[in-house]
Order: sequence, then C-alpha cells, then structure tokens
Amino acid sequence: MPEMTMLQAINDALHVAMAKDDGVVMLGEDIGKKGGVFGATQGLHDKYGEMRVMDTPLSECGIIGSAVGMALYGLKPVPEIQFLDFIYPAFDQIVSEAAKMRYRSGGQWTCPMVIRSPSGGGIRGGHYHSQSSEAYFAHTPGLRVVMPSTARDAKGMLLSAIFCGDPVVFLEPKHLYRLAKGDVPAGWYVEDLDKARVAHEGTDVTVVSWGAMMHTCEEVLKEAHEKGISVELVDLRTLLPWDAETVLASVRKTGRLVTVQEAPRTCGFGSEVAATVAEKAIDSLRAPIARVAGFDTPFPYTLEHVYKPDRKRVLGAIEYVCRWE
Amino acid sequence: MPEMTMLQAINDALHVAMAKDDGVVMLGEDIGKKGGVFGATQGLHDKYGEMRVMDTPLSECGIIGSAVGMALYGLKPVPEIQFLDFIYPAFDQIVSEAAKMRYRSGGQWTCPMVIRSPSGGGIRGGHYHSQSSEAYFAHTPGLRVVMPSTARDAKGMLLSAIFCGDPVVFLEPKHLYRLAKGDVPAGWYVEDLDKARVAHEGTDVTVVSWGAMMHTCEEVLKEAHEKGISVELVDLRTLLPWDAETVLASVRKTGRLVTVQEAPRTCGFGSEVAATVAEKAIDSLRAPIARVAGFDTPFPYTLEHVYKPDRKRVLGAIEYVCRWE
Amino acid sequence: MAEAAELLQVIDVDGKTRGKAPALKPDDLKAMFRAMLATRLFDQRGMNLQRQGRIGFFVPSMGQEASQIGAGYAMGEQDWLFPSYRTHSLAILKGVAWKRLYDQLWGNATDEVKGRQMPNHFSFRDIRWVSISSPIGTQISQAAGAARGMQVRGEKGCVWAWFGDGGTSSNDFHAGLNFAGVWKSPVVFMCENNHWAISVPTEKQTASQTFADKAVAYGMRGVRVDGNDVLAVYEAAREARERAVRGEGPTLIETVTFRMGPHSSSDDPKRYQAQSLFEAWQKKDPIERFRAWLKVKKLWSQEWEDQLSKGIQDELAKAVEAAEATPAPTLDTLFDDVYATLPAQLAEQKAGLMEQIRRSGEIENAGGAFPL
Amino acid sequence: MAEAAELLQVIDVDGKTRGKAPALKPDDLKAMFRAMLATRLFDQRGMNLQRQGRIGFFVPSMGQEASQIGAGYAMGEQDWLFPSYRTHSLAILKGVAWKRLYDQLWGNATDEVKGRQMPNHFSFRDIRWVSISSPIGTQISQAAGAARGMQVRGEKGCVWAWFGDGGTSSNDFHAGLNFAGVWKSPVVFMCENNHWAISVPTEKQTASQTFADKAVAYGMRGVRVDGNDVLAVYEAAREARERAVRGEGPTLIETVTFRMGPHSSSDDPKRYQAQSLFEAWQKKDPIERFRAWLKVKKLWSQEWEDQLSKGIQDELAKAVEAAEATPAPTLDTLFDDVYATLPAQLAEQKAGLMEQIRRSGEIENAGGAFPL
Ligand SMILES: Cc1ncc(C[n+]2csc(CCOP(=O)(O)OP(=O)(O)O)c2C)c(N)n1
Ligand SMILES: Cc1ncc(C[n+]2csc(CCOP(=O)(O)OP(=O)(O)O)c2C)c(N)n1
Ligand SMILES: [Mg+2]
Ligand SMILES: [Mg+2]
Repeated sequence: MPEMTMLQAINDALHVAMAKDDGVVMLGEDIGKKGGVFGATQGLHDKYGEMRVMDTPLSECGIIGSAVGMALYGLKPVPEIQFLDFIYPAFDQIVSEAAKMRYRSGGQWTCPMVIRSPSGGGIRGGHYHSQSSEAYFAHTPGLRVVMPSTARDAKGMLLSAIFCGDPVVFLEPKHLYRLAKGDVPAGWYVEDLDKARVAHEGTDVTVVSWGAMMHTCEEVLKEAHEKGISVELVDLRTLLPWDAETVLASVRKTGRLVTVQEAPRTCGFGSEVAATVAEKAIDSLRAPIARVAGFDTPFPYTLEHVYKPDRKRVLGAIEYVCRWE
Repeated sequence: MPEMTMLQAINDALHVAMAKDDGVVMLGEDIGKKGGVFGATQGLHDKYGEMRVMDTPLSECGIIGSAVGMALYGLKPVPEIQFLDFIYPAFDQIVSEAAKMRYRSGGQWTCPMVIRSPSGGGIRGGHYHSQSSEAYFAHTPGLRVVMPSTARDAKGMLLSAIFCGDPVVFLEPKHLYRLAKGDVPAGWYVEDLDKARVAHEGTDVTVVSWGAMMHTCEEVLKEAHEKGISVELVDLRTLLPWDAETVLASVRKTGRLVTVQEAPRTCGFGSEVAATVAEKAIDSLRAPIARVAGFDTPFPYTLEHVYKPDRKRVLGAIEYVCRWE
Repeated sequence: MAEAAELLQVIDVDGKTRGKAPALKPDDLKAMFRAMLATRLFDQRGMNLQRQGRIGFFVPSMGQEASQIGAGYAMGEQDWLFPSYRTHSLAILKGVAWKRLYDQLWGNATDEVKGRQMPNHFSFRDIRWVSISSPIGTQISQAAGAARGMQVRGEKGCVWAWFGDGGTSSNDFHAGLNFAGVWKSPVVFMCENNHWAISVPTEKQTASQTFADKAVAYGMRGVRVDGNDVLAVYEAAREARERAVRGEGPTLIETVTFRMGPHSSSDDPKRYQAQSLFEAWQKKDPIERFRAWLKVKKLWSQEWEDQLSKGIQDELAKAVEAAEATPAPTLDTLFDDVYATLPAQLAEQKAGLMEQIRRSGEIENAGGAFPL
Repeated sequence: MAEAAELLQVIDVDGKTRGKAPALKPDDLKAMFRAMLATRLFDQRGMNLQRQGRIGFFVPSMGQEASQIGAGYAMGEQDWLFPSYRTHSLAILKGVAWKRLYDQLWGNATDEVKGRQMPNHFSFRDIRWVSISSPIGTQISQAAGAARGMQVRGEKGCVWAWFGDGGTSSNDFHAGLNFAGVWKSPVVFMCENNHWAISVPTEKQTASQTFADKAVAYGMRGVRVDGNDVLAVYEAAREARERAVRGEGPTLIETVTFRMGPHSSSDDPKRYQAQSLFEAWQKKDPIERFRAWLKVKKLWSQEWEDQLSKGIQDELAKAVEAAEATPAPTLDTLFDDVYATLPAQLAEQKAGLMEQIRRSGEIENAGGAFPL
C-alpha cells in the first residue's frame, strides 16, 4: 500500500472519483490551473478540463448555489471552499437549500454533493484562516458532517461522501494536510460514514476528539501512559450523524470522559458528546466530564499556539478526571 | 403599570429608544409604512421618517452589512430580519464582521447593534418561517444572544441590548408575541443581560428553558405539581454569554436537570447546558440529564404540533428523571 | 452609459395589435387564454379557501397571468423550471392535475411534498419543476448551475428561473447571473416586476432605471417587455430560449406587470398602496386585454368563455373536495427524507415519539395563524 | 444596451500629457510621487522580511501605486476609509508612522490590533481607517452604511470603499452598491482591476464588458480610468468625491491596473500567468510613467529621487528594527475585546489558562506556514 500524506490521499480520492463517474465535477476558487491553494486539486484541471474542473468567480454563494443546481440536475458536484472561514456567504444555500431539499420536496429532489473545505488552525492564518465551525453544520439536519484525521480515512470517507447521495460538509484539518501520513489503499476504497474509530484502546478514561486535535491527543497518549493512565482514544470521524454508541460503550468501560475540540467551547460539538453521555451513561461516570476546547474568543494570530488546546491542556484534563474521587 | 403583550412591549421599547437617542435607527424589509409583518415597528416610520426607519431592498446581507457600517460610524442601528429563517444571507456579516470587529481591531472599532428577529414556530409557517437557530449564534464569540419569554423582559432586555455596546442577536419568540401578556414598566426600563431568571422555585428537578418553550414549561408546572413533583423552572433569557451559575445552583439543590428547547436536538443549546452541569455539578446529579428538543429534522408544516415539544413530552422527561433510582 | 431598455409590446391596452404578432395557431392562442382564465379562477378560489379557514395560507398571482403564461408557452418539452411561489399558473399550463395542487395546499397525506411546506411551495419532479423554497432568490444561482449541468452533459434544452423585482436584490441573483454570464449557460432569467416586494415599492428596491438593465453587469442580454401583454412576453421568451439553446448565452427578461392582489392571504395592501395606483393597473388587466384581442381576431365568444369557466370551476370543486377529504400525513413520515437512509439518532427519536403516543395518546394540534 | 465605459487617461505610456492635467501644485505632485516610491520600497522590504522568515506573511501592491495614491490624494480630511488588504499605500500617504505599520506586520505588543490578525490587516481609528478583514467584499456594504450614517447625521464628507476585480462578485458588492444607489449616499467605490483574483483572470470573474459597467445595475455613475496613470485616477476620484459631497450620489470607479507581484508572499504566479503578460504591463509601470511625466515638467531629478529613497530606506530600517525588537502581546490579552466587558465564562477561561501556565509552564509555539 502506498504511503501518502492526507493531502495526497485527498487528491488521489478526487482523481479516482472523477475517473469513475463523469458526473463528478469540481468548482471553486483557484482549483484549476493553480490546483488549489493547498494543492488538493492538482492535476485535475489538466486531465479533465474546464468543463469538469471550474475556476469560478469569487462567490461562495455562487459556488454552492450552482453546485446545488448541478446536483439537482443529476451531477455529483464537489465544490471547494478555499477556507472554511469563507463559507458563510454560502451559508444560506447550505442550510436552507442543500440540507433541506430532500425533506421539503418529499424526497422528489436530492442534493448529492460534497463541500470540501480546509478547517482549523496550524498555518498561522489568524482568525480568518483558522476557524473550526463544524458545530454550525452539526446542528443542521439534512447535512452530513465528516472530518477525518488520517490519510486513509480522508480518502475512504471522501469517496464514500461523493457517492452517498446526501449533501456532505467534508472538513479537511489543514494542520494535518502534510503532517498526517500513512498507508492508503490504491484505487477505489471507501470508509463507513456512520462509525467512529477507536484509535487507541484503554481502560481509565475515554478521550473523544476529531480532526487535527486527534493528532494532539495521540501525542498525549504516551505521556499519560507514563503517568500510569490508560487512555481510550475515540476519533469521531463523522459529526452528523455521529456514532454515539461507540462513545457510550467506551465510557461505560472507562467511567470517564474528556472531549477535545479546537473550536470555541460554548455550544461546540464536545457539548453534544458530553450531553449525550450525561443522558445515557450517567451511572457509569466516575468523574465529571471535562471539555477541552478553544477559548470563547475569535481566533488570534500571534497567540495561536496559546488559543489552541495543546498537549498540556489535554493532559491536564485527563489527569483532572482521573484524579477525581 | 400598563399591561402589554410582548409585541406591544417590543414596540414600546423601540419608541423609547428612538426618543432617547437620535443615533438609534432601524432598517429592514416592510418595517416602515407596513410597520413590520408582525407590527413590531408600528408608528415609528410615521413618527421618525425614512431617515431613521428605513424600508430596505430585499437583502439581509445589505441590511446587516450596512448596519455594521452605521454602527462603525457611531449610530446604534436596530436592523430587523423579517424571519430568523432568512438571516442566513447575512450570516457572514454577523459572524465574520459584527462579532469580530472589536477583537480584530484591538478594541479600536465596535459594532453596537441589535439584530431583531422573530424566532421559532407557532404560526404554521412551515420550515422556512419557524426555525430556532439560536445555537449558531451561541457558538459565535463576540455576539450576545438574548431571547426573552415575557413581555417585561422583552422590553427591558431590548433596551439594554440597544445600549450595551455589543452586537446582539435579539430573538423574539413569535409564538409569544400575543400570548405573553403582563405588566410592563412604562418609559425607560432596563433588564440585566447577564442573569437568568428563576421563573418558579422548586425542589425536585431543575427545568431549564428559554423563549417560547418557557410557555410550555409553565403549563407543565401544575400537572407536575399534581403528580407530586416540585419543579424549579429557570428561564435562561440570554444564551451568550449565559448565566451558568444560576443553573448550577439550582441543580445542586434539585439534583436533576431537564433542558427544553424547540430547536433540533443535536448540538442545540440544551447540549451546552447539559455539558456544563455534567462538568461542574456531576456530584449533585441523582439522575441522568434529559434533553427535550425538536427532532433532528427540518421543521414541518402539517405536523408542526408533533415536531415541537409539547406538554406531554416535557412532563414525560420530568417524570423520567424523577422516577430514576 | 446605458439608456434604459425599451418596452416591448404586441397588444395595446384596448386589444389592438401593435407591431408584429407571433405566429401562433388559434388552438395555441385559445390554450393560452384558457390557462390564464384557469389561473384567475384558481387564485380566487384559493383566497376564498383561506378566508374560510380551510387552508392556512395562499399566494395569489392575480394580474401576472400574461407574464407567466406567455413565457410558459415558450418553454420546450425538456426544459427545466426553477419557479417561485407565485407561479402556479405554469403548473396549470402544463396540465398538472388540480388534485395535486390542492393536496399541496392542504399538506395532506397525498401531498407530494408530504405536508412539509406551506401552501404554494410546489414540487413536480415529473415536469422538471424544482421544489420551491421560501428564501427569496436561492433558485436563481441553482438555475445557473442546472444550466451548467446541461452544458457538462452536452444536452440540449433550457433552464427557466422565476423571481420578482425584490429577488433582484438577493445574493443569489448577483451570483447566479454572474456565473451564467461567464459560463454562457442556457438559462432564461424571468424577473416579474410586479412593482412590489410585499410593501416595498420598486424605487426603494433599486436605483437602476429598469430591472432589465441589470443584465449589463453580467454581460448578458436584457429585455424589457409589457408583462400584461401575453403575446409580447411569449415572443421575448421564445427568442431568449432559442438563443440559449443555440449556445448564445443567457437572457434576463423583465416583465413589467402588477400584483393586483395582496402579497398573500395575510397581507393588506391598503396599508401601503394608493388606491389610484391599483385602479390604473386594473385597466390594464392582462386577461381583459387578451380577451379583447382574441375577440378582434374572432377567436373569442362569451359562450365559449362561459363554458370554459364552468368546466374549470367544476374540476376545481371536485379536486378541492377530494383534497380536503384526504387525511393528514401520518406522524411517522416526520422522520423520512432527511437523509437517503434513516440514521440511528433519527430512528431513536422516531421510536421515542411512537412510544410516547402509545403511552400518553395523540398529540393535540394548537394551530396558529400566519401573518405574512 | 450599454457600450463599454471609455478609459480615462492624462499621462500616456511614455510620460506625455494627453488631455487636460489636473490643477495640482508642484508640491502635491512631488508628494504623490514620494508616496508611490515609498510604497514600492515598503513592498520590496515586506517581501524580503517574509522571505527571511522575520514576518509570517505579506501582501505587496506593486503596480497599483498610481491607482491608490491618485485616489488617496483626492480624499478629504474628514473622509472615511474602508480599505482592502492591498492598500497600505493609503496609510503611507496619510503619514501613518512606519513603526505602526511594522508593529502590525509583526503582531507584537504595540500592534494596534494586538496581534489578532495576519499581516496587512491594518486598523487606524485616528484616520477613520476601518479595520480590514480577510473575507472579500464585506467592507463594501459597510461603506454604504457608514455613508448612510453621514446622511442620517447630516454631516459632510465622503466614504471610500476599496476592493478588487474579484470583490465585484461578492454578495456585499451587490448589496452595498444597491443600497448606496437607493440611498444616494456619499460613497465612492474604488474597484482596482488588477486583472487577477489570485489565479483567476477577469474573463473568468465576469462577462461584463468592464467593471465600471456594473454601475448601471445600481443606477449610479460608473467611471473607468487608467489605473497606472496617477493623474487620471486623481481627476476621476476628485470628481466622484465632489459629486458625492454635493449629494449627487455614489460612483463606481474601475482603475485598470495590474498586480505586478504575486498575490501574496505565498503565491507563485508562474503557475497560471504568462510571462509575456507580465512584461507587457511592466512597460506601463505607474512609477516610471509618473517619473517620466515629472521629468518633462522639470519636477524630477535623479538626485532628488536618490535622496528620497535613502531617506525612506533609513526610516524603514529603523522602524523594522524597533518593531522586531518589540515582544509579543502577553497571553492575558487573548481575552480582551471580545465584549465591552469581560463575561464570567471568559474570566473563568482566562483564570484557567493562567493557572495552567503557573502549574506547567509556558506554552510552546509550534509555528506553521501560510499557503496563500
Ligand atoms: C431571504 C428572504 N427574505 C425575506 C423574505 C420574506 N418575503 C417573502 S416574499 C417577499 C417579497 C418578495 O418580493 P418579490 O421578489 O418582488 O416577489 P413577489 O412577492 O412580488 O412576487 C419577502 C420580503 C423571504 N421569503 N426571503
Ligand atoms: C469570501 C472570501 N473568499 C475567498 C477568499 C480567499 N481570497 C483571498 S484574496 C482572493 C482574491 C481577491 O481578488 P481581488 O478581489 O481581485 O483582489 P486582489 O487580491 O486582486 O487585490 C481570494 C479568493 C477570501 N479572502 N474571502
Ligand atoms: Mg414583486
Ligand atoms: Mg484583483
């Protein structure tokens, strides 16, 4: 199996999808000749031309609105939003149109499309190139929200997303584009969109995370182990619909829960995970639930490293719940 | 003290604000001659003219974008979004601009403005005239999110909001526009934007709600009482920043928590309340936390009464947590 | 820079022909008249049904029949339609069964959108009529995308997007026309200028001299036509479609017409509209104008119209009765069509609801009235 | 309908005067040249500082000096400015101290935006320079609102909004120009057509014949001017401002210029731009053109420019040194300026962070490089 970075895996998935189905088209800003500002769409414009890989005017509203129209027409558009921070001009088309099309039309019309967008910090992009707004979409019935943390999942889940028939917000943790490396099956390869992944088994505490923060959590495993704490690390992978069962099973085993997200704390997805556990596994809880999260401020520039949860903050939360009597 | 409906109280607050400060201006669709589709701006256009009460083109993006510009210039704009379901074309101006202006400019520039919008169901408006999307805004640092449930709070909090110096999303539970009646102080009158309100004291279970659902919860009090359950009912009133202390104090007393929201369940504000309690008052909890919420579907038309939590659903949750051993 | 687009006309206010009339057969002309008449009758009945509290809401199109039927008649068999909530005349023209329309107004068990949306938010996949939504303008950029889809697939045809004067201020108008212009997509943008966006008059909507002029900003053709002149609208729409199909790009058509009714069953124009303005436009009633023209052409007689009306009224009465007698959708349908398949969370919520009903009985319906 | 707006020029490519030159005193002309030169030097140094890894990112404006300084010179004392990330020349023209600019590029403790934003996102309240944000176009509708504010307050003045060719496709361009048109607000919309939106050329941005033509859609004046001709831009901007202040409404000015550098320090135009196109525009370098014209007018000498450059370079070097020596903002500033007052949740989060640092020491800085 070839080793790939997450960026290569995504690019590979896009090549596979376009070769498999000529209804797969891409549109966005700078995805053509330039191949995307991160390079995710390299080679596609040369290979498939302007009719299937479209550099669009600077309008996220138009990118998603026309993608919805293409999906209605029968294509499988894969629009790119250059940075998740710039998705808001298209918010109406996503939450009012794509998400509700199937329901409001009684199943007559559907919107199979995948909105790809780099999410989160890690490139010193200040607060307009670093946001993690997955919770907005996770609160929007009708959307699927996917956020891989490994190169393998990035490919498998992107291919699943393109062919699943639902509108998907596919969040790419830009911090991991080159950092996340691993063996990725060549050719056609799909991953389940309804299952979380137990990244590491453990017995003392369940740590639930997704996206770039998975990387930080993995770094903490060793340190925790040295402190005699056995961590079970769950990578949610999908936030809507999400796999509560895997989390609940783990908490029933460990009796402790720490959620780790990069997004602002209040009303983030970690709150949903915590609430669900407090609802369905309260009797198993042997300590308070701890949420590690970005602060409830906009994303800074110079102090990015302070804003984002780091190993110390995660480890601190783990120790806190494990020390609890 | 005059008795008013919530709608009259809001209209009264707007009259008081415009009389007090000639920097207060209003803009929106049909707020002028027509006086608003619900009548909230009645009389203002006749009294203050087109320069201060502006019927705008059909663009929420322009309404909020220009309101941000007016706020930067030194006015106190109070834009109206005709229905909360139609706020999304302006989402970028709200989350990227109004919410972040103070922070990103190091405090040089601020956006004192109040975005008024009718929220929630109750008028058989189908899924584009009924949404409760407060959670999107509650996950946006820099915004204040206010949602009154009484005529008195509607007036007092709207006036506080207009003069608080921060951008505020002021959600008006349209279901209560005429239903919520009560004594409202005449003239200048403000309410705290940082405190929840204990609407009813009790000892067995804490029920936390906001907006129109408060009405449903109040109806349930009596039935619960007859079943021998003493409910403490907390009206959050503000969702960001929100008054966690009042909720925690109540749960520490009752040992049980039920959150009640009209919005879809997943990642709604009830999840934040539940997570905070699971984090800070776990030892006081004598039962699982129960969240009552709208279903994770778009808002329906014919089956609205089934979608929205009703007395039975709320009472069911209260009994569930109280029966828990 | 641009001098305002001139106004195209074929029938003048008193039914005489000005300029060249399109080459339409008598049967076509009569079919157009029938559709206009049927629409008027459907609107009158819709308003009454709402007043009687039998349906919750209704949006009439009175005064805009020519603007819609004229263009509708120019549509091709394989064309796609992105309609607005005020264009049900197009479904009537295409022969959609009355029962299907009334089922949606009632949101009953046989409603094709399963009672999910307010009245007038139709969806008819079989005629490529895309589901209508309430947010103004969203269908415009979608239409541009569907038209791009035709180009990608190399298929012949045309996409029609319908919206009002207010809709031109939306984000999607700007994005949709700009994308379509760059892509030279086969789409016709039908802007019905009925002079009102609820209570907001056109001079508060834009300072542009005409709505057709906005085409300049997108490098596309802009046409301004008398929207109460069904033949002029037909001609403009036919030409726009031909150009689109020939690959000559999109057209923006402004039909200058008037909303003769309230914005909807919840609106009262007296609050903001001068009676004189209404009366001036009443004189230009598109049906009366077309009737006068047909009369000159000896294609109309009172008996014929009376028969027509009676036939339509009988059909409407039957369909209303049937739709009203149809029960509401069952509760379990609430959870369908959110995703291609029912996810675990929703299955659980569905089971919870069913269990609650089993335990504590049916859920009562509080009602509520729509203000807009 | 509209024939494309013609291109205004005063200085031709080899420095000769065509048409009428504006009535500007020698000192004004020299001040304009100085600002253009200073901007060029600031840009070159900015790119170098980024290459050397001393600042994280930089956006140069090379090639657009005339387009910006020409209009900037037409601004009134009390005017308001809604700039873009590529218009720092306007701050230079207004005499903002170099240290203030570099503090922002470093995001250090004396940075007026407190290290919250990437380089080039300046905010200078003292000159009514509104905080720049990254999302393209958002300042356009805000500028319309601020101009409306002037009308509400009955104050004299003008608001200037700056954006690029790509910005014309944004939601806010449509909303902002439409609102300003309806309100007849005192605002000048400066669209710098530098032919690129990162890698997207103007023909993929819009099918409109010119960007100035888009003014038609909003019933406002549209002017197209040679953006590498500082005097032509000055003249167009001055007239637009006078009209605005006289209450004659907004103007959209398209300055036709070229982005001679990369989009930013992270971009490489070779991937998408033909070398020949770059060379063609190099010949039209706005500074060379103005220099040639000043020379003809006997207002320029090599010695003068050499002195000028040296003086500027010395100032820049000093300012860089001072900014670089300034420490980063302290951690506790992270929680300031979210609200007028610090709410309980944030106070708690702040205390938590301070406690953690007390317990387990400073937080390490991982870094990361910007791709765009
Ligand atoms: C985005 C959005 N904002 C506001 C509304 C409320 N609204 C419904 S119809 C309407 C006026 C539309 O006017 P126009 O586009 O001219 O169409 P018409 O009703 O005249 O056919 C408004 C403001 C909406 N549906 N969507
Ligand atoms: C809403 C939004 N989408 C995408 C981007 C990414 N982006 C930054 S600059 C830019 C191109 C802007 O081009 P133009 O408006 O012509 O200004 P220029 O850079 O040429 O000065 C893009 C696409 C953004 N900043 N904001
Ligand atoms: Mg209209
Ligand atoms: Mg540009």
